[in-house]
Amino acid sequence: MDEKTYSENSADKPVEQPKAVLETRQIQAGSLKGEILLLKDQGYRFVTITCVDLDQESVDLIYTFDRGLEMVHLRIRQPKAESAPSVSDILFAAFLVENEIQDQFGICFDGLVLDFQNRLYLEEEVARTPFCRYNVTRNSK
Amino acid sequence: MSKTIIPFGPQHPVLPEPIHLSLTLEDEIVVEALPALGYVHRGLEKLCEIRDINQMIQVVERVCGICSKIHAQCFCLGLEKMMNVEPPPRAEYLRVVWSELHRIHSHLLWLGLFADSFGFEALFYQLWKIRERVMDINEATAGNRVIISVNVLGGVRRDLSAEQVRWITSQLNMVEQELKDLQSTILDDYTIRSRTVGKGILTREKAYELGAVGPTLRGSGVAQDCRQLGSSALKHLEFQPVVEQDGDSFARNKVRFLETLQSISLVRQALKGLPKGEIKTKFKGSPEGEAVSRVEQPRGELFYYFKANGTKNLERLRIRTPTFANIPPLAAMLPGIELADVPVIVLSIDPCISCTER
Amino acid sequence: MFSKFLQKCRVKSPWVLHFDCGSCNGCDIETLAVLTPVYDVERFGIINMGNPKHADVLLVTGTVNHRNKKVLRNLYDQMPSPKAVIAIGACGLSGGVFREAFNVVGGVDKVIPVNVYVPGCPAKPEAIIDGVVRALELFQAGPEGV
Amino acid sequence: MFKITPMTATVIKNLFTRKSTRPYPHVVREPFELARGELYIDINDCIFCSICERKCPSQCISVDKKKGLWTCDPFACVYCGICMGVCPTRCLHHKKTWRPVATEREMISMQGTPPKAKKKSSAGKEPEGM
Amino acid sequence: MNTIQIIMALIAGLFLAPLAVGLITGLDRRITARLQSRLGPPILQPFYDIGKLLGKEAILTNQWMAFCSLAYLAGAVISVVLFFLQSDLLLIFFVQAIGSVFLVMGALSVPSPYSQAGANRELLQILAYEPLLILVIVGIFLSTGSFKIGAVYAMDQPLLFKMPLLFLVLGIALTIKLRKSPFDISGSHHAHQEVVRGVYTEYSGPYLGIVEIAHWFEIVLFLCLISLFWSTGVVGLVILLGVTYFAEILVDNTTSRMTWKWMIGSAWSMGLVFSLINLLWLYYG
Repeated sequence: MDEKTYSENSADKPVEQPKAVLETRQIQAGSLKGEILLLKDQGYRFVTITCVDLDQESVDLIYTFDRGLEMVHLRIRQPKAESAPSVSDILFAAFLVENEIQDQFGICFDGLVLDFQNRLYLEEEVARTPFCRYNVTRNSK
Repeated sequence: MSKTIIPFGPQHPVLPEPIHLSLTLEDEIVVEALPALGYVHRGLEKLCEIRDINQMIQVVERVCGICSKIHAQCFCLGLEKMMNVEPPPRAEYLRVVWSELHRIHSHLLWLGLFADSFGFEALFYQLWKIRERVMDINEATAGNRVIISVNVLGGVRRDLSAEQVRWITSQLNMVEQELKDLQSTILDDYTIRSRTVGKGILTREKAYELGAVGPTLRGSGVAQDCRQLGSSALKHLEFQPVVEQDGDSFARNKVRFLETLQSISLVRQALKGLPKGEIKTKFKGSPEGEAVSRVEQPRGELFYYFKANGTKNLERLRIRTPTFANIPPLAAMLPGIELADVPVIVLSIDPCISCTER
Repeated sequence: MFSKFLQKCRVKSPWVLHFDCGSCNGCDIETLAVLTPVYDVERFGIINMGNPKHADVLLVTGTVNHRNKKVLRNLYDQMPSPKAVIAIGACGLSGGVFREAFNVVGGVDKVIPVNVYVPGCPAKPEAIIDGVVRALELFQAGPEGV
Repeated sequence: MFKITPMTATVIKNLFTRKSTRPYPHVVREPFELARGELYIDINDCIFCSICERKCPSQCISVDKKKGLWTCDPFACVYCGICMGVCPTRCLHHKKTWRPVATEREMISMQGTPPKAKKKSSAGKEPEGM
Repeated sequence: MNTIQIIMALIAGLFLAPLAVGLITGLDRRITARLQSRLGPPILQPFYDIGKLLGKEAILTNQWMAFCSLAYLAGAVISVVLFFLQSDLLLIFFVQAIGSVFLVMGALSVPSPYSQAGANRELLQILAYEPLLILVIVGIFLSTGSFKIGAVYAMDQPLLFKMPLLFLVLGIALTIKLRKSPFDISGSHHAHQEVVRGVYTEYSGPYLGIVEIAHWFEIVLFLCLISLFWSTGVVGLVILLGVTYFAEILVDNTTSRMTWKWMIGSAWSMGLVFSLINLLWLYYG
């Protein structure tokens, strides 16, 4: 009962489970700002950044943009030891989410326009990059 | 000129929620507003690692009590997309009924709080009185007033009987009538207009660029509403986003008021077209891969990102809530206004801090 | 005689202070709903005060996290006695669904003493009224009761 | 255009119509048929399968199969009704009314008879351990 | 006036008047609740509130606040007593004004930002209604030829007929003093405020009780001023007071709170225009 479904009486017809794929465009950290400016020119606007913990060394940063309800995702692979480029200077709206990632994953963003210094959400006693499963050291600034 | 720093929050009577703004004032004029968050942060995205996907529905419902149903729906839509599960048509219609009911109660709640922010208590009480009818509908059909927990993966948990459908329709007629009685107050009253018109202006370009969503965006003249995507049964229903051009607090107020009436019409349409049949699709297996989903909350566009690895627990869940997106526009609106207008403008984006911080 | 009158006044005029300690809003809006016409707790003389210095009863909703526990403590200390604390909802009682989240202290009573617990998720307005009435019974019992 | 005080009609109407206040707690309204209130268990029917324990989103139920003890922390229960739905013997229910307020922390623990191998005897029920 | 009359006036001013205002306030809350489709608190609620406040623990930020609250009370009480002793209107006016200023001084003595902002606004409120009061008193002088209250009672027809516009002006001042919408700027009974409880924020426990009682005395004074407009008969006086107070409640419930700029602008422009017309009419009429 517990291993497969939640449904109350589990008489089921199994459905094939294909792996869901999110269409993203892998780019290099260096070309990030250029790509964003390009998208901005085309009328795209910023939605959010998603940070996904991958392994000991790196995380994925997925930048999501939107134009008329159609979405574009850019993905960069960010080593944990290095600082990520902040895009808050060209996209002011990104400052909040970058601070959040700083809090939760310990990634540092270079050139944040409004830097909460890892204290956006968390107090001293719990500020231990809680969202990292593989790595719990914080980059000191 | 002397500068004073006034803390707005974290405990403030106008705002039931703890957001903290440090307002730097020069003679009651705000020159700088710095938001400080973290008073509601729970870190519940992290819970996806110890709760399985079915339990997570209950958890994401509690991201925000006011739009709980819609959070759960967004979560379910995303996972259903990942697992190729199609909910039965009746379930899709029922989802629309409950989400629009949630929107009605949320908007009424907000309109009331907004009235309260400029000290119009009688209007606040009147709107919350109307809202109680919607809460009764929620409780009668779903079993709980606020967090109604009707969504499950693949459908809904509760069904509506024909008698309940009739009862809901009659209750909604009353809600609509009572709201229309208040229309001239909300839209034409001199004191309300003088407190809201021209306050907290967000131009169309600024709103679009700063990533405003929901009524904040639509009040600035951008016709973008995730319901246009036609998820659930919305594709079968008649729907046009409500847009106002002025971009001030009054425009946002008007958008929300008109949306309330629109939602009543959507519930009516959905109840009328309610198909017969099952309310849940059965399925097996666990999700794998990545997906995003988004729906329109009362406060704006809600965005979920999922990453799963084929187990019952998600690997990463990320929730971008509408207020999170509306805070940068708010920070841009505040400088240059009077202290007396701060609550009005802060409330005009309909801040939901527990959404923002999760 | 006079102290009896004061006692009665204390029961008849509880001003409440509501503090959201990280709740999901569910309990908050129910707490606000008890002030509105349908439940109208002003019948009992209850007024929602925004100011801890004027409040007699503290209504706390939410999980309590590491940042707002200081605010909670501070608000509690600012209230002149006699005072009562009511914790509302599963989160305020134990942390609810979020008990295991990393930033959650879990329960109001880990920070300040709680007099009445109102269970529910969210607690129904009627239950909140019950809670306030129960707290008033404590006032009735005298300052030692609180 | 704007009007001076359109609210006047509404408030005057309120003055002369019935007030909408429900006089709770003096008059208690009939709860709705499907309302999810306090959780309780028919311990006689419980087979101590622990499904409720595993499915509970709040992890507030614990089942001790050996001792036949079903415990629920009512202060952590979120009244979602999941356990009720998954229970194979339908022995979990929600009352229609909410759980009363309390001044002390308390647990609901119900003592039943754990299922013997194969044979299920009628279990003795003890009052709720308040 | 003989001794018995003076004692009677003192009893009326010191005990009966505040009791009456307490009841009126209770009735006010009840009617307000009904206008909002609610049941509302018991009529005696204001007394319970005061009683509770007096019985609470006294936490003081500084001694100055205690002094200020008492001075505020003294100012209000003396002005009411002077009124009942049928003294000079101008004297009453100045005593009352000094009392109100003490409330502000107490609030200003604390560094709390809400208290400061509330105190600023309270000053602006005083600034808004005091000139109006002066104009009304000048009107009374023009129609009776004296600043003495006794002169009003000596008239054979109600003042209302002579100065209807000045009555409206006094109505504006009353709305400000009662802290009702649209003028509930510096603090209100219901704490739904951008400055929390504004000028009251830092007064707590028994001192808040004292401030509330002082406020009652101020309301007494204003209601007394209104009663001057129908000095010829008790029935007419009660009706006038009832109608005025109900109008206040109605205005409170049908408007939103405005800003202090609007308050000063509207109170002064409306007040000045109305009183000017009325005064000219009195002068040349």
